[in-house]
Parts: sequence; C-alpha cells; structure tokens
Amino acid sequence: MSRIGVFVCHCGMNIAKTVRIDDVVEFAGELPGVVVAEGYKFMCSTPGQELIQEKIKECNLDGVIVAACSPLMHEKTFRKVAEGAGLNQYLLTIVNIREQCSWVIEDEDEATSKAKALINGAVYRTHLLAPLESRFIDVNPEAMVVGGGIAGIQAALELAATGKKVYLVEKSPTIGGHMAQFDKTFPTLDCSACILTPKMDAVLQNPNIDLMTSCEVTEVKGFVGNFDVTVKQKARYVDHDKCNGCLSCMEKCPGRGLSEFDEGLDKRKSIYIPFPQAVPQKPVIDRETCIYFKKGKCRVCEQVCEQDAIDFEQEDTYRDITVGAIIAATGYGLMDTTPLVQYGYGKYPGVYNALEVERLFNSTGPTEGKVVMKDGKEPESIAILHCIGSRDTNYHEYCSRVCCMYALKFAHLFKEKTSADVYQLYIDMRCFGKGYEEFYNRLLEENVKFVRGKAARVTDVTVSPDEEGKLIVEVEDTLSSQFMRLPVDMVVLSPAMEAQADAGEVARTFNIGVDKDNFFREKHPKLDPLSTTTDGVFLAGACQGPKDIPDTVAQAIGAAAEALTIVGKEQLELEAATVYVDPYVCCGCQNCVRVCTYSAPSFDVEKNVSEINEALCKGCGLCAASCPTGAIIARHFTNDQFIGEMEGLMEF
Amino acid sequence: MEFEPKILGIACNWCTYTGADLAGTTRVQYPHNVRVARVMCSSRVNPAFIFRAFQLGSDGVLIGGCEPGDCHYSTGNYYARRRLAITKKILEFAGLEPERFRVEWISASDGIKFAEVVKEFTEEIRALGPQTKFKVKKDIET
Amino acid sequence: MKDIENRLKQEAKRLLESGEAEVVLAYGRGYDEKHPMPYAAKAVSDVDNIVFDEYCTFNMTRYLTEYPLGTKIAIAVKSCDSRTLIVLMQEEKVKREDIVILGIPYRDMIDSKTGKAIDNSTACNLPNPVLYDILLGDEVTERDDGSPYDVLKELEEMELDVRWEFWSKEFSKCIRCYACRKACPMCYCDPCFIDQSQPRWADKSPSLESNLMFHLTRFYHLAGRCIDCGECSRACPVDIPLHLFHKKVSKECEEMFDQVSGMSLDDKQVMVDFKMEDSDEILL
Amino acid sequence: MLKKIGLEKLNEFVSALIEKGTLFAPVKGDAGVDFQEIKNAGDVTLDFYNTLQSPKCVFFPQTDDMVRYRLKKETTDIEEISLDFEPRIAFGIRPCDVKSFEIMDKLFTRGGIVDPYWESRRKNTTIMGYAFDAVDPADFYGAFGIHAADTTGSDVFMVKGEKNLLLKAITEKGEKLLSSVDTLEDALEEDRKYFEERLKKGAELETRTLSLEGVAGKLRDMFGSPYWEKVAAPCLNCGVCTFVCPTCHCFDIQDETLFGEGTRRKIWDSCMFTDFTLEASGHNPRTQKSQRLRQRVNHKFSYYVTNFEVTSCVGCGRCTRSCPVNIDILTVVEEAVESV
Amino acid sequence: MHNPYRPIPVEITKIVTEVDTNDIKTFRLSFVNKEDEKNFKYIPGQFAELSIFGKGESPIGIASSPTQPGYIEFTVQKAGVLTSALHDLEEGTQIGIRGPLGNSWPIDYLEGKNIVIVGGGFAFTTLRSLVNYMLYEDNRSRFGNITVVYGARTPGLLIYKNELAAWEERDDIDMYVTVDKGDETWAGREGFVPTVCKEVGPSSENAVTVICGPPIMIRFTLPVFFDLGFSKENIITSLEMKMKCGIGKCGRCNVGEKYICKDGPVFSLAELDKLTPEY
Repeated sequence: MSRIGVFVCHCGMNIAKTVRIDDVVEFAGELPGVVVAEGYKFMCSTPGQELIQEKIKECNLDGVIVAACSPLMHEKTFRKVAEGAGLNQYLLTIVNIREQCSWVIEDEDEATSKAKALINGAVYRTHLLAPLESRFIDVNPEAMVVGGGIAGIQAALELAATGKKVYLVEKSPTIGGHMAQFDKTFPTLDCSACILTPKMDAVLQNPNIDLMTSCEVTEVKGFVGNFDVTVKQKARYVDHDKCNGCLSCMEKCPGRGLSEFDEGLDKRKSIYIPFPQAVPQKPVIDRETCIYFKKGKCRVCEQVCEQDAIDFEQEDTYRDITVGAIIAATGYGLMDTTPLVQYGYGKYPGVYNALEVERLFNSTGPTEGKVVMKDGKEPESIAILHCIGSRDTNYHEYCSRVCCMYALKFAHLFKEKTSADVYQLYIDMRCFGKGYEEFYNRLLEENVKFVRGKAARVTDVTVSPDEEGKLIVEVEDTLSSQFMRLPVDMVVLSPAMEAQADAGEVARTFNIGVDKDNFFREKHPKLDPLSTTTDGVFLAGACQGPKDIPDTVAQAIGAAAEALTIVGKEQLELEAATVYVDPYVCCGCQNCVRVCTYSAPSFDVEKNVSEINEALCKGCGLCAASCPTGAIIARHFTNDQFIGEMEGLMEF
Repeated sequence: MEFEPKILGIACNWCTYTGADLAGTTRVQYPHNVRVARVMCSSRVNPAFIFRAFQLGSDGVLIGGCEPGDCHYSTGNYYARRRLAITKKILEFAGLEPERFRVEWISASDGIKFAEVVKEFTEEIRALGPQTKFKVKKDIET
Repeated sequence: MKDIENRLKQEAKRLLESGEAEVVLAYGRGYDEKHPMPYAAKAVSDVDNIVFDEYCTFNMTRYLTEYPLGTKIAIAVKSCDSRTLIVLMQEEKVKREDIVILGIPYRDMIDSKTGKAIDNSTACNLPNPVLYDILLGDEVTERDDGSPYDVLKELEEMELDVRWEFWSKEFSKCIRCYACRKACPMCYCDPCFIDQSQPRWADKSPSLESNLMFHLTRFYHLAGRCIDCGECSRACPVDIPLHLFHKKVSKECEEMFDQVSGMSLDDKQVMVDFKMEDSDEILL
Repeated sequence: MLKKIGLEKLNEFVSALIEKGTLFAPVKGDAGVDFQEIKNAGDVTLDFYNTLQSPKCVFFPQTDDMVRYRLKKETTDIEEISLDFEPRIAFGIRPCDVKSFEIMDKLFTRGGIVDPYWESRRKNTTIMGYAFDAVDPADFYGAFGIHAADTTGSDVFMVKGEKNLLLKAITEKGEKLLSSVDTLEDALEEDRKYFEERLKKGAELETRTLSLEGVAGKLRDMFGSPYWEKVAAPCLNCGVCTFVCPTCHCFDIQDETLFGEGTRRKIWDSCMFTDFTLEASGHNPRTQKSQRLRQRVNHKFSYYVTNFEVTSCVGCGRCTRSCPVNIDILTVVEEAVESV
Repeated sequence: MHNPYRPIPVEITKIVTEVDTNDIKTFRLSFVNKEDEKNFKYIPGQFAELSIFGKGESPIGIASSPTQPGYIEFTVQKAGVLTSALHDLEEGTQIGIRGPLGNSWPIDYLEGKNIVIVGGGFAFTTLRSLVNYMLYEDNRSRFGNITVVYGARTPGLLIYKNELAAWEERDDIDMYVTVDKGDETWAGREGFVPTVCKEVGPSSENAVTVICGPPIMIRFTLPVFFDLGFSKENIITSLEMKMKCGIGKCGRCNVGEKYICKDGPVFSLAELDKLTPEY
C-alpha cells in the first residue's frame, strides 16, 4: 500500500495533553508512502469520521492509519469508516497513542517520541497489508442436543419453542437422567418427579423434537453451521414403531436384571421400561439378562405382544444427521466409592451412596419410600459423610458443589421419615445458592448434629458395648479437636460428581477439550462458559463441571440461546483473518495439524501439503508460528507484516 | 546522552494488550521504552521474530500472554511457554544476556502488573546497556 | 567390521530378492578407501557395491524423505541414525511398516575429513541402534563413556561475553553453503525458511548477523528433534561446531520437558506438544 | 628476474607488500587455510597444501557491493561503489588457481558485455603464484595440463626452499612489483638452480587424470541419460562444491535493505540450490537434484567448452575434498563418459 | 568504465491499467537524461531489467517500438516483489532501467515475408512492439501481409484495447481478436486462439509466424501451424526464464550452451530443438 493516510486523534486533551499532535502529524507526513497526515480533536466523532472518509476519497488512499485510542475500543468503528469510503476494512491500522502513550507517560518528549515510533511501525505494517474479504457459509437450521437429562431436556424444549427442529439423543432407554432418580429437590423440597415429568412429556409431545433414545453419537464431522453427525441406534429388540406401550410383555417376562434406575437396589424385568414415568413408555430388551438371548428359549414377550413388536433379530442401525449446532449435555457420573476402602462401601451393607439414598426416599423406589435398611430395619442413627472423593487431592481436588445441599436435604428427610439421630460430617458447609443458607439454618434447628471434620474411617470393629452391632465412624471434630467414634446404623457417603467415564472419548468425537478432571472445557471460564473451542458445540449442565439443578437449567437455556445464534441465521460470517497454506512452501511436516485446537488444518497425503478448513480457523496464528517454512500465512498477521512492523517500531 | 533502551513488546490481544489498556485507563505511569506490537495470541510469536527483533536493534524483548489456562484459544500459551523457553535458552547459549528476553503472563485485569513489568524490565535493560551483539551493523552510518 | 559388511550385503541381497525392499540404503565405494559414499542399492546386482568401514559415517536416514511415502526401504542405521528414524516416524514422514531397519551395532566411526574418532563429543554415540528389525552383529556391550552433554561443559562455564565471542567468531565463518541443513536428516523442508523472499528472514549475503539468524532459527527448528548424529558439523566446510549448539538445545529440552528425542515411537515432538503442568520457571 | 628473501624475513616482505596494495594471502584458520585480506603480516602462512576456498574472492568476492541507497519519501539517494579499486596483490596462488582466473576471464570479460567488477580488480592485481611439491588424492589438475609448479598466468612465481623464498618475475607487472620491494635480495646461481629443479619436479608430479577428448560432446549427448539420477543419488544438494570451486561463478543480485537503507549486491549463488532456477510463477525447470548435478557438471565440462573452448575446471580437488558425501567430480565425468 | 549493472534513471510518465483485474499495467517511462535515451537503442523483442532500489530488479519485455520515440513502455503483471512494488508506484516516480538486453525478433529474417503474429493474454507485449514497428510508415513496405491473432480469456483481459481497435481500422493488417468467453459487452469473436488460427489458416508460403502466449496455448497452436506447412525455422517464439544479471554472467538462465538472457529470449522452434530440454 503506497498511499497511506495517517489520522491523529487529540481525543480532546486525553492524547493532546502529553503527545504533541502537530509534531506527530508532521513526522507522519514525512514517512514514505504517507500522502496525507492530519490531526483532529475527536476522530471517532462524526466529523472526524467524515474527515477520514473525505481524505480516503480525495487522496485515493489505499491504507489508513488512525492514531487514537486502543484498537479494542474503536477498531470496529474505524473499520466501518474505511468500508464506508470504499476502502477494504482490513487496510486500516489503529495506533494506540492514548492507552499506550498519553495516559501512561507524563513527559511530553517521551510520549511524543513513543507515539512516533508506534506510528512508524504502523506505516511499515500498512505498506504490507492486504485486503481481506468476509466469507459466509449457509447454516443448517436444525440442532442436536446430546444427553436427555434435565439439561438436555431443557435445552431441547427451548430450541423447539423457537420453532427449530431438535434431535435429542439419549443413550439410555429413557430421558430424565439423574434428576428422575431424585426424590425431593433442595432447597425448596419440591418433588423431583413433579417438576420433571411434565417436561419429559413435553419433549415427547413436541413435534419439533425428534427424540432418539438408546442412541449414541459415533462421529461428528464438518463444522459450525454444518455438522455431519452419525448416530447409532442401539438395538432395542422391540420395534418402537409397532409397540403401543401396553407393557404386557413386561408383566409376563420371566427374566430379571438389576434396576439401573434404582441403583441396583432392586430388580427389573429383562424387557423393561426403566421406571414407571419413563419416556418413551416403550420397553427394550436387556440382552444380558434376557433368557432367550442367554439360553435360546423363552420368547414369552413375543407371544404376548399383540403388536408383533418384538424383534430378536434387530441390529444396531446408523443414521446420518446434519445440524447447525450441537449442545453437549451428557451429564455426570457418580464416583465409585468402592476403592475408598476406609469407608467400607460395598463391604458393610449399612454404607450407602447418595443416589441409593435418593431411591430409598422415593415412593417408586425399592422400599416404596420407606427408609429401611437392607435388613428391613429402620436406622436409629445415621451419619452423612461429606466430600467423599472431592476436595481431596488424592482423588478430585474440586468441590463437588451439590453435596452439602443434598446432605442437608437427606438430613431433613431422615428426620421427617425416621426418628434417627442424624450426623453431618462436613469440612465446610457450602451453601451459596439462593435460599441455600436459609435451608442450612433451618436444618440447624432440626436437631441434626453437625460435626466439622472429615470422616477418617468407617469400621465394624467395636471397642465398647454401645458400639455393638453398629458401624463406627471415626472423625476428628476440628472445632473441638476431639477425636470421635460415632456408632451409627447407616452411613451415607456423598461421592464426588465425576465426568462421565467416557467423557474423553465423547470429547474427541465432538472435537472439544476436556479439563484436567475430564469435564468438558468451556471456551472461556468467565466470558464464554457455554461455548467450546469448537464453534457451534455448546455445553449445558454437569458435563462441564459439578452443578445443581438450577444452574444446570439456567445453563441449558443459555446453551439453547447460544445454539440459536447459529441455527437462527441463514448464513454465518466466518473469521476473515484466518490462515491459509501456500502449497509451494509447505514441507508436509504436519506441525499445524498437531497443534491446532480447532482441527482446522488437515493433511493431504497425496499432495504432501496441509490444507486449512477456514470455517474452523479462529485466526490465533499458533500454526503459523509452528510452521518451519512459513507456508502458513496468517492473514492480517503475516510474517511479513509482523517483521515489517517490528522494523518500523525499532527504527527510531 | 544517557542510554534509553528500545524495547519491543509483543502482547496478546486478549489479555496482555487489554491489561495494558487497563493500565492506561487507570493512568498508571510506566516508562516509555516498550513499544508494543499486538498479536492475537502469544502462540503466534515465532521464535525467529525474537531473533529478528534483536537484529533490528531491540535492547530487550518483552512478550505478554494470558495466564496459563486463560488463553482465549484455550492452549496457545502452553505452546508459547515451551517455545519461548527454548528461545531464551538459545539466546543465552549464543551469548546474549538472557535477561534481555522476558515472557510474562499478564491478565486483562492486571494493568498494574503490566506497568510493573515494564518498569522493572526497562530498568534491567538500562542497567545492561545497549544490545550490540545481535544488532545488524549498517553499511551507512547516519 | 568385515562381518558387518558381509551381513549387510547378505541381508540387502535377501531383501531385494524377496521384494521386501525396493531400495537398500547403505554405503558404497568412493574415490578412495578413506572416502566411502552413501549408496542406494536398487537391484541385487548392486549389492556387491555395498561396503562398510569406519568411514561410513553417513546418516542414511537423510535420504528417506526423498522417496515417495509407501516405498519399501531397507536402511542401514547406526545408533543415532536409528533415533532419526524414530523421529521421522513420529512426524509421519516415513511409516514403520515400510522400513526394514538393519541395525549396525558398531560405533568406532572415524570422520574421514579430520581423521578423528566420532565419540560422544561429536555425536550421541549410543553403542547400539535404538530400533531395528535385524541387528547385523552382536550388541555392543562394553564402554560407557559418559554423557553426550559432557562436551558442553566448557562452553556452559564460559562467561556470557566469552561465549558470544566464541559463537560470533564461529558464525562469522559461515559461507551459507547450507551443507549443514542439507546433511541433516531432520531438515527435510523444501524450501527452507531462509530461502523465502516474503519475508526475507535474513540477508542472503553472509554476515555475522544474517548467519546468526539462519543458524539460531535452525537450532530452534531442530529443538526436540535433533538426535545428535553430528552430520551438520561433519558436513560444514568451515568447521563450525554446530552440533554443540544442537546438543545444548537437546539438553535443555531434556531438562525442561523430560524427553529425549528419538528414543520412543510413542513420544510427541516437544515443540508441538505441551503439558499444562509445564513450569513457568522454564521461562526464567 | 629472480629474487629471494630469507624465510625469517617473510613478515618484513609481506609488510612491504601491504604497502604496495591490498594484499590477499593464505591465512591459517580453524578449518584450514584460506585467502584473506591481510592487515597483519604475521597472519600470512606459506605452510599449506591447498586452501579450503579458492582465491576467486580476490576478484569476485562472495558479497560484492554495487550500489548503496537510501530510500527517501519521494526519491532515493544513490551512492555507487567506485570501480577504481586499489592495486591488489594475490599472494601464494596455486598454479591451478592461477589458471582458473584465465578461465573466468573468458566469461566475465569476453563475449560482449564486460563485468567491470571482475575486470577492474583483475587489471589491478599482481598475481604471485606459488609452487607445490606434493599431490592430494583428490587432485586432478594434471588432466588440464597444469602442474604443481606451472608459472603460466602468474606475474610473479614463488618457490619456497629450506631457508629462502625464491621469487621470479614472470611478467612486466611482476617485475615492477619485485623491483619496488627493497627487502628482496638478488638470487644466486644455486637459487636459480633450485628454482629450476623445483619447476621440473613440479611438472613431474602426477595427479589423477582424465582424457578430455570428446568429453564435451559426450556429456551433451547423454543429457537425458538415467546415469544422472544414479550419480546424484548421494548428493545432498548443498552448495559447498560450488562455493569452494575456483571457476564457479553463478551469482544472485539482491537488494538488502534495513530501515530504508541498503545495498544492491552481487552474492554468490549455487546451481545446486533448489531455488536457483525457481521462477516467480512457481515454475522451476530444475526440480530434481540429478538435474542440478548434471547442470554443474555439464556447465563445466561441456557448455563452457562449447562457448569458450576451455573446460571450466582446473582439477584443484576442492569440491571433492569438501563434499560431505565424497562425490568426486572426476569420477562423475569419467563414469559419465564411459556410460555413453 | 561502462557498468552494465548500473540502472539508468527513468521517470514514469504514464500508467495505464490494462485489464479489469487490475493486475496488469503499462508503464510509460521517459529517460531522465537525454543522453541515455540516445544510447538506449533497442529492437522489438528485446527486454530490459526494471529496477527499484530496495525491491530489486525484474526482466520485462519492451512493449513499445523504437519507432515511437521519446519513451519506452513496459506492460507488467503483478507477481513478485518488484512487480508488486512497481504497481504501487505513481506517475512522476523515478525508477531505474538496465538494457536493452537479449536478442530480438529477427527483423532482417522477417523482412520481405508475410508475418503471422499469434499472441495470448498478457504475453502480447513484445509482439505489440513488433506490430507497431512493422506498421510504422517507413517500415510497412519492408514486410508482406501482416496477420494478427490475439486472444485472451475474457474481454476484460485483453490488453492494449485502444490500439487493437485502431489496428482493426487499418487495411494493411488483418486482425483477429478473440476471447475464450465473451460477456454482454462483447460483440467480437469467441473461441480459443488455436481454433481461430485454424479458421484463419494463413498460408505458409513465404511466411513466418511469431508466437507468444501461455504454454498451453502454444502447445495447441503449434500443431495448427505445422499442419499449415510452417517449418520449425519459421515459427519463432520468446522464452521466459529466471534471469538476474541479464548479460549472460550470473548463470541462472543457462540452458545448455545458451543463456536465455543473452542468446535469447527469441528462438525459432528449430533453435529450441537444439537446446537441452530445460526451460
């Protein structure tokens, strides 16, 4: 670019008070290629903008430098100004002589000379700039939500409400997730099923939602606006198109398996719906426990089914779906506490984990809502142990966030349903949510015994007669520095919420990152908590980290809104300052492919060169710096432009 | 005339450059010697840029990126950390004072840190004196 | 040594005959006894031309990237050469299944230009190849003569300015014939960054500064990839001890990232990899 | 005219030479002996067999500045490098290298346009040839009718005895130089005898050789032969051979600019480099290393012969000795010719 | 001493953007010193090195004819460092020029013969020089019939549009201007150059054809002329090669015994056959 205009802003006195504008303008005017240099009081004002536009036209400028405030402030403004005058917006360079000069340097000479150096750098750079064009791609208007827990349900409902078609993919035979297992929800204690079931039903009824249970995403290709997703429909051995949900098969089925829904505390049939309110109300056959599959004989279900819906020959099928955006709402897993042998889970029947307890309270659960132990007795004393595997550098350093609150909820329910003594063994009570502290205070008055200390051990080795037949919880009360042995009948562990066991694999499928705990990584922890590094893939709920229901729901709604910013548009504007590969220079080392977070580069083995999918590129330039030959050209931040800028910055 | 260091600063757009802006808006004063060029991410910095900067006569080079874990592009600064670390070792083994090259993680909210780093670095470079080892000797002296 | 030569010929013949290899990269005769040459045997009749002696210092992996991917190649490798193979495989420039590795367990090599033995001060000098399919002799078991980084001690202990004097004198000698990069099995870039015109990273005319730009950048490009075969220094007509700089960079990589290049096929190049727990102290 | 000087007084003599003009002479460095411009007489050595690089740098330096410029806003200030070079003395040049100057003259000063940089330096230079008495296995200068004590082309020819350096003026220019240096003594009869003996001995030394008969034509005929691929297989495509060669003359012209100031210079280039023939369009007529090796060999042994009736090689053996993979140009030509 | 590496100062007096893609411009240069103009004697087909300090040099064919005194013209496509820089310059700027260099169209050989000029796209520049040279009133009678077949991909890519129109008006030259694909403004011929050559079918009797164009065009045009009976001696073209010094020293454009810059760039097909196939 050889016809450059330099426009120096006074910013009232903000710049002019320490930077001698006239000096700077005169200096700029003398630089090679600069055909006009002008100062003005407020370049960003309408007259200032008009001045620039006039000069662009009058002097036929092919490059514009605005020396003013930070580019983060007004780069967009001045790009529009340039564009308005018919100059490509990328032929503009902002020089920051306010935040970088006048506001941080008192001495006039120093501020002025630094301003000159910065402008000189910009002139070198502007000589080497090239116009860039924005590009657009068509967007597929449909969306996919992966995971049918409360997060997925909520996100799907939100999107469907805007009229968008949504695929809701759930790997188990029903939607509802963990929330369906809960009895009450804190802190309001409303019944979980009462608030969840209507939503599940709404999903089923919504014509915009294509509900895909017993399904898993196996491959995601493409990019924002146009993801090509392959979904595996696992064989159910029941043709759901024919099945009318009469469930007579279930009644007659002689097979038995452990109920996943009841956390293995109860049994279910081999042809089953996971729980009475399951959606859809159509059964599946559990191949592992089905007598026909095991022994080759039975087929009772087939005989009773009037719809001819039973199909033992059914196989997994695959479906290709194109969507514009994806919401990952794959939820969490509860930590297996068996390895923490000191707590005796799996060893002592009296030790329960939190989800099992949820089922105990629930009227549809194994005990029909009665709090009785495996031996059928009501516990007389109960210890609820917090932070099992969380806030523990041996397992998970993070706080699992929900345990304090559900522990309080359990305590309340125990008190309500039994006459047992209830102990809370906690490290800190974390009751940060709306109404949470109040709930804690309420529990303080419900005669629950709070012991500040982390349980060290659960044992059945007794040392005194009153401990006989009890489980002993050893704990140091850190408030009184007293070592305690609490004899109880029931121990409730609050295991950490973990990333799903297959989170790493799922993350790879969706090409998103995971954090050190294997939870999906958000794009920015503060400012972009629902996006991922892959454009068009968003996060909702506990797959991103431990979360309670209110947060999950809020996030799901947010994720739906994020997805809508994509599927709500016909076209997407792609980043213009992306990278591209000069195939003549590429040496085929594939460094770019290895470093890119966004999988934008790929390698063409035939041609022995890398290629960039510019729809995926974010323009960070990591690959450009990794390229030994300089084949990767980072538009607007080319090696040439940067080296030029350095030369200009260092000249005077 | 007293030696005034000429220092090249390279700041990532999202954290350090924003942090420097914050130093400005809060009017924290710091030395004029660092001339900042903006890149989108510290991972854009090719070590050859650093060598080149010293050839161009920079007395020091300061690179600012997001705190590890805060990279706008999620992992850029982790790569940058490795590369810039090895760059520094190369400079040092070649015989250039390693103090002339500095990498700092400066978050967008850390205007004060930006100013402090610039202050400290400028003084360090001032004490080291002009960088003549890598600087290209020109044919015509003006 | 004659045994190695015979076994090399024997294996080369077998591989070419059976079609397991289309090419055998080994060593051949040069213009006199002290000057053997790299040799590519492509037919059984070529096998007679194969030699092996203490002057066969060439790292034959240098030639691998000249063949199209998928060519079945048998290659004679010594210790560091085998590490090159590993790096090239990590970088997917060659595929493990395409290469038959003929390991040479021999290390008393002599630089024909200087007449000096190649030892751990000029190369990695592991006694045996790290990776091979066929070992042409018994593993070398004797001798452990210290770390390949021992030779750096003197330079490391120099005052900064003295070290600068040392290197500036060395780099001033460079005539930019690019023998170093061309002899380097890792420098397969074509074109090299230094040949670019936009930007021109360094002047084409040799000078301390432009030479410095070339070499330092090249050292960086080799960081975590150099396997210390010493070919760069042996190729250099003006005897710049480039391998010392490479050794230093390798040493730093090893210390900072806990990885030695070319020792395991499972490793990733340290410069295109990271660990979140890399310490910020490496920047100090 | 035959003069002599005691070896112990060599420094004195060299100092006197420095007075007479810019002196290029062999200096011992880490990697071997090479020609340098001499500032201190003590740097000069006569204890060497061959230099690493050829003395072509005396007339054709690796970097030859032509114009300095300063870019201004509207104009460019230009300062041309003067072609009036100081008188030069090239000291201790091997006979085969002396021959190379004559070969290069043909290209640079004949056939129409004269290269003034070569020509001016050449005119202003007094060449002091130097006799050798041993042969390296890589040498083959005998093939070109040159011998180790060949005085052809030298202005002064030097023979080192046990105690003395004997200097004979071959040309008028040489005579003028020798007679202007008063540290020299007149040689005695025994010196004269020794000098002649050494010339004779030099002529008797045998190097590897090659018949040049028909080589140019044969090489030209076998342009398309697969031989080139075979022979180029070990080649690394570095430029050592061309840079050390006394008759390689390919160069590039580059503007090297920094901060708006720069120099237009001729810089040695090499036909062995990939980008040598790369065109702006991306087209490259020589992409294979076999093509480039063939170009180097053919240029010297065929094209040059066609154009200038002389082989552009003097058999100094430098390329062979410097080649990292021991490619020997003599063998390459021999086998090429045999393969026809 | 004459220094052939020294650029002669010239001033850009006129810039014409030739094509709608804006990447081909014609630069009219005037010598700063009258002396230089007198010494710069060229023949159509020769080239010169254009020089901008800081950017380097680039060999460009001379597009004007010596019969047009007072200036020389170069039509330059934006490609490398120098040509891009040149495209950024404005009228009034001073640059350098070295030349004239190379051989030329063989004017003596062409004399008295019928001339068929075949050009494609941007490669028409030195052909234009030749046409203008032959059309010059003092010269016209020295040559027989002049036929010009000139084509470009699109109407917007034809260069020298005004001149082409002026030539069309004349009756001492047969013009066949064609485009591969026309547009709404294009009323002229459509079709590829080789096809048009076939249609025109010039007699090989006492005729020479001079061809310049993209390799693909040349590849398909040559058989047409062979079929028409043109011998290899009578098909003449101009080579492009990476040139640097322009005076046969630097070795870059060396093809066999020849230096394209010194012994070329103009060769007949018969001469090309003798070159080693390396261009």
